[in-house]
Amino acid sequence: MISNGYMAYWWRYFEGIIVPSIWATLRMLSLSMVLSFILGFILAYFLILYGPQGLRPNSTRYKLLDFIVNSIRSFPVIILIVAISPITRMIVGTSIGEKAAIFPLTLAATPFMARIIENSLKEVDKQLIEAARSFGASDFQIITKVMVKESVPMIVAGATLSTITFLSATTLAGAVGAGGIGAVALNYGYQSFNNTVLYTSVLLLFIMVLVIQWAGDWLYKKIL
Amino acid sequence: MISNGYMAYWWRYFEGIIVPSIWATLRMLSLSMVLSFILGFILAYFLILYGPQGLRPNSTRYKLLDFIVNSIRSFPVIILIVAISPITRMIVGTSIGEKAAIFPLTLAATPFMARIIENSLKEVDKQLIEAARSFGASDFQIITKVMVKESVPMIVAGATLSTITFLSATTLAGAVGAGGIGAVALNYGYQSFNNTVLYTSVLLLFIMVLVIQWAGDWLYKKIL
Amino acid sequence: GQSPAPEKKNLKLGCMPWSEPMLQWIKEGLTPLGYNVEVIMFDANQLPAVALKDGSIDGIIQNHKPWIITFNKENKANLEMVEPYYFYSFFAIYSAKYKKLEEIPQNATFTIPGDPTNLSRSLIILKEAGLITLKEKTGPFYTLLDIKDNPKKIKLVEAEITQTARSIQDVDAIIATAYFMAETAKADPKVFLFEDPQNKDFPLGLVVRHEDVNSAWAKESMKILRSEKNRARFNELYKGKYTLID
Amino acid sequence: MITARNIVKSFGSTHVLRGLDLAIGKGSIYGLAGRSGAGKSTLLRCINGLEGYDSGSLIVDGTDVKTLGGRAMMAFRKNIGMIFQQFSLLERLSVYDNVALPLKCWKYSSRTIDTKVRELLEIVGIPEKIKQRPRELSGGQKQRVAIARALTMDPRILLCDEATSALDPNTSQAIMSLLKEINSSMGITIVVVTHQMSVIRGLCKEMAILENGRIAASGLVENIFREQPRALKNLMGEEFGGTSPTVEKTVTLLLPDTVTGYFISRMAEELGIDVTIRGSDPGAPGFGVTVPEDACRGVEGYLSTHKVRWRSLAGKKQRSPYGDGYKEQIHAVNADMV
Amino acid sequence: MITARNIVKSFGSTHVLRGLDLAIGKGSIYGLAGRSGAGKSTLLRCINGLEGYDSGSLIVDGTDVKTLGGRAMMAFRKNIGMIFQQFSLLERLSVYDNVALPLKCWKYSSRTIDTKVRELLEIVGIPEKIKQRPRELSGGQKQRVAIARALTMDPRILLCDEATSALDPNTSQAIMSLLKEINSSMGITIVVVTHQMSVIRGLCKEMAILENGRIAASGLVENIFREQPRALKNLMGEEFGGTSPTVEKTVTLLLPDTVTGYFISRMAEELGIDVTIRGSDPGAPGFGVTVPEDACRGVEGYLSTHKVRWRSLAGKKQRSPYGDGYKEQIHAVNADMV
Ligand SMILES: Nc1ncnc2c1ncn2[C@@H]1O[C@H](COP(=O)(O)OP(=O)(O)OP(=O)(O)O)[C@@H](O)[C@H]1O
Ligand SMILES: Nc1ncnc2c1ncn2[C@@H]1O[C@H](COP(=O)(O)OP(=O)(O)OP(=O)(O)O)[C@@H](O)[C@H]1O
Ligand SMILES: [Mg+2]
Ligand SMILES: [Mg+2]
Repeated sequence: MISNGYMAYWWRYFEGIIVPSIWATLRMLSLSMVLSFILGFILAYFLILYGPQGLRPNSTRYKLLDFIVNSIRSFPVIILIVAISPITRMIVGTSIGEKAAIFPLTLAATPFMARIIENSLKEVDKQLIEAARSFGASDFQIITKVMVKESVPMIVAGATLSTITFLSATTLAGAVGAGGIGAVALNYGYQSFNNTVLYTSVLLLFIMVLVIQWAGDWLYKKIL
Repeated sequence: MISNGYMAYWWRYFEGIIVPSIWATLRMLSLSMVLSFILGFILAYFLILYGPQGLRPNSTRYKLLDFIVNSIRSFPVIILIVAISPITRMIVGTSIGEKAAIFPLTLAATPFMARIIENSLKEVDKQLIEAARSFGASDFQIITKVMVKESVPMIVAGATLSTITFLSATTLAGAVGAGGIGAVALNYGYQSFNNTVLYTSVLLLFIMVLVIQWAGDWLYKKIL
Repeated sequence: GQSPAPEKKNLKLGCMPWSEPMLQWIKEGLTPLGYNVEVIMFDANQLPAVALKDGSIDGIIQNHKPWIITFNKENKANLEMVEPYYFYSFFAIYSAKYKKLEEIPQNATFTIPGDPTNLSRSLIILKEAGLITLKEKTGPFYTLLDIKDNPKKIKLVEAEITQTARSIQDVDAIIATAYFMAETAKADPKVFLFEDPQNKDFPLGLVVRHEDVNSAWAKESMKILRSEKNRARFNELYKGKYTLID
Repeated sequence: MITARNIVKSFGSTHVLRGLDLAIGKGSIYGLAGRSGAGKSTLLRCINGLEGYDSGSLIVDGTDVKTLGGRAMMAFRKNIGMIFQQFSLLERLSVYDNVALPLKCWKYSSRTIDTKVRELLEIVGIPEKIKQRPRELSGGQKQRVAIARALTMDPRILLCDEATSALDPNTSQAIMSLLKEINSSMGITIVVVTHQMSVIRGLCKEMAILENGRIAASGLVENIFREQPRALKNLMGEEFGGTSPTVEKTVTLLLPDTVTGYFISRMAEELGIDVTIRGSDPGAPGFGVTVPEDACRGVEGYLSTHKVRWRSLAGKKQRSPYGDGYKEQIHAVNADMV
Repeated sequence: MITARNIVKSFGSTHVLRGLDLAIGKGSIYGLAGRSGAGKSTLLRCINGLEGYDSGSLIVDGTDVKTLGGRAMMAFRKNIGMIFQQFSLLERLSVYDNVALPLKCWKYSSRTIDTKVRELLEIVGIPEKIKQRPRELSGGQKQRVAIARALTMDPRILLCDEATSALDPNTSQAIMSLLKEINSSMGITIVVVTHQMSVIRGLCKEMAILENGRIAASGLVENIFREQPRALKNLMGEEFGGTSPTVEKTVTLLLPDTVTGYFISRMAEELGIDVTIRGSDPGAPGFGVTVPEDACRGVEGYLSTHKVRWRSLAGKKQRSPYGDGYKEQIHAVNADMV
């Protein structure tokens, strides 16, 4: 049986530390995911446009974009978060807190999203692209109205994957004082020898993963 | 001009710290990627077999597998690495060093790989599966000889993505003293305020990313 | 009453980036004596202590004494810091905006280290500085939950310890060690608002398992560290960011 | 070989099969025709268990398809080759590997596989495409790969869903000869779904016409085409809103070139007249046949009841190409029975 | 409208077009036939610039296709509808959205789109499938969606690659009528690639036959079918190793039901004889036509030169169904010119 005392103890942490961190996590994750999806989509758009099998192959531009994507991806997220703090400060005005975390998270997630979306778009049947060409669709329309439409389930599955991946990356954002449930699990839980907090946080992370995966699957099925 | 003194200073770190860490990274990454690819493939196999749109839908089994995948994915890699160290110790005999890092890295990468492969396999045209059924292929053959064959480029692209993602995750393996180029960048470079080491390591990471991406693209094109 | 452990010749010592040079000095000193020393670098967390407890490594220079005591209690371990202790790190409240503690305004923001031991210590500093009051400690460390009164409604942001110093321009004040102040904020670590009165209560040094406390290599290591040469090296390297214990 | 009783199958609110009965004997080549969307492909897919059905019973090769599962189903399907309407080739595999796939699944030796695949590709006439990927093939070439693949396992039953729709007449004939040959030499049962009556008539002995989810007509091909049941008429030509033609007298019928001799012979038979095709330039368009003047009304009636779309040229006197002076003509178009 | 001069096109070592010349006039319905893999689809794809060609010149609708790019190419293609052999429908879109896609790309108002799409789906006969996804359609239904999509933009040129191959004769005829109608009412140029001679003969005025990467025969459909150039024969029937028939005398020909009246009229014309189809049961299989006894040799020769596969029943005396006593019969099979 769980004693009243234990419940009170748990509740104290839950209310004081964990609940705020849930909101912090959700804010960071949703904002950085939305931003990186948009930016990643734009990058993927040009990667697909200029790619070697693309709609309007352009080796120079493709290589440049590819270079940018690879460069950012080669920064481990933790290094990205701490190392770019001068740039973060320039852009969002502070090097500390949630706002300061969203920038590097977005930056780290953008090329990931770009690759996920690019990989999905690459799979679209060439014949459909030709069909769209045959009635005079522009490259923009081919990508948005044909390729994206056809690969929406893959993109949804990919975005789900990214979101879950970066949910765990928000833990690292604890380094710049952004809080978040992962940082709580690490600092208040694991490092403080507080298993109650550790397990509660991990459980909450698990619930978030479930919800994200469930939402993604639901969307996938709906679109399929 | 770079002075001789600087070159010697640089060389000292390069030879003593960075070069060994490159090997450490390559060993950790390759082993954990190979293992997680195999395990992820097995998981994906059963996810596809039992999934709701699968070859032999089985809701109970699918939910169990899905639960396992989601649970592991909900652990931030950094927490996974440190929190499972007792299990790591039981399994690989030590809780520190490269060997101890490979286990949690593999564990973290396996569900990621599983999802990537599952997502790719899900995209295979249902008509091809039917065609295979029509000549009496077994479920195993349908997955390995039809679905995998058809989605090999996607799987290659996905594995490339995973490898790059987990290259950056090996940085976190520094937590168990596993070394690796990311940890060097973080510890000897960033945390030790040694920009020489930081930039050199990040450059090396970038080169590794390039090589992985290039190898992945090459394979992709070859298979396409 | 235990007999000392059989003499070991192969040693593995764990460190953090900042403590690595000290272990290199030990290695340098022990090698001629026929020891085979391997230095392993970790990120900040309790794993090196766990590894030490489990016997995967033989010594660390990473955690201060109070933490080791907590660790022992939480993990039924018997780690000990080899005496005499070696140095302590200088904690203080720093600010880029204010010259005196009294100038700290209402609703000020402080960046403090987020790892439990340094967070706990930071809270005590704030208490000692008269900015907050604390309740009874409930766990091994003080946490934000233990703040009783916060008259100035100071907002505390927990960050990774190197980031605290980096954020000095963005907040009203920070709590950091002299080491990070000098290295990351490129500021004079001697210009502070308030010095941690407990600085000396957080000594650091070589931590080993209980049975090794009296081993030849542990004794020898401390001798090496405390040699004139290495003390000089220490002061030269850390430039007052860490303070040697005499 | 295949006995279907009262098969019912719906996709949601689309009722595709509504109590279909069918019996296809062992060793026969059986034609299945029906309007687009009639359920032909669905029926074929039910036969080899790719699609379940809602009720009824389907006995194929002595076993009830519904009772099969796992290994038994695989062994069952091994004996049933299927050529899919949309080919269903693996894009990432070469032509060789596509054809070899069934053999590989059944673990034949690579020697056997090699011999068999090369032989089949030779037979379907694309040996030079052996290393190509499907996307480098023309439509008809893909179809031939699909045909080859369906034949690899020497099936006891072969289900062909529009197997020659993408082939030119010559190649189509070659494939038909091939099917006939394997039918007679190996006694395999072949079910042919097609829209080309020439295929049914050139290949099948028996046939059935699907309509509204049931078999609307079935029997020997020759009987069906002789008796011309409603179902055949529905399939072949559209309903024509019978305004009766007003023609004074007819002598020459200008028929479209595509009309079959059979149609003319049916008409001659039914009206008890001789229809003559003259040995002189029949003029464009179509070709002319001459019927006795007194049979004029009969022809008129025959054309309208047989849903031959025609228009009267009444009033437009025209010189008959056959030298019998000016005659009025019935201009029959679309009397295309083939 | 379309003028191709010396077009050369290879895929690697596969030489598909080897100096092809073609001229298709404005407003015509032009048939393109040729063996499977002859390059018909490739030619169509060159016409609307989906495929480049290696050399030669291709002037379509007054512009050189090769000079076009970007916006100009888009505007050019807007005026060229294409029905793809493999349909190329978007799997994730409903039938409605598939058909609406071109209109959406050209930013028509949603009112216009709605009206147009519903009208077209009505015309091709699948208004009830409007919300379905392509994978829920039968082969022929998919093809009709593709047809509807190609017609949305009211193109000036329509390229049809096997546009009715998956349709039953009735629906096929309806589509053909539709094409004829839009051709005559709006004057659009239609290029029809098909393997069904009935489609070419029912629809086109002119045609060309592709062989070995060139146009082997072209001209008016009726002329081609009258003159029967080698290319047509190559396309239609296989070479037959001409052992000459030994028949004593012939009176009645038993022809397969599928033979066209046109074939008989050609024969009658060429031999200068009357061929009579009698008004009594012609008996199975096939149907009987009577030719004068003295024309017997001529008929025999005609059948063999026209590659009609036949076998002699010489020696097997048989009662003629037409009551003229016992006669020997030529049993001609596969005289299938349709
Ligand atoms: N998966 C599905 N979901 C919903 N409806 C379907 C599905 N498959 C087929 N149908 C519908 O069932 C009917 C029969 O389809 P089927 O493919 O059997 O026709 P078919 O006779 O082969 O036609 P065709 O000659 O055009 O190929 C069609 O109306 C089609 O729309
Ligand atoms: N992308 C390609 N790569 C290589 N070869 C190709 C490619 N596309 C077509 N071919 C080849 O070019 C030739 C002509 O193909 P095409 O599709 O034009 O034939 P077709 O006349 O349309 O035949 P069908 O009637 O069978 O559709 C074929 O031999 C085909 O294998
Ligand atoms: Mg069908
Ligand atoms: Mg083609």
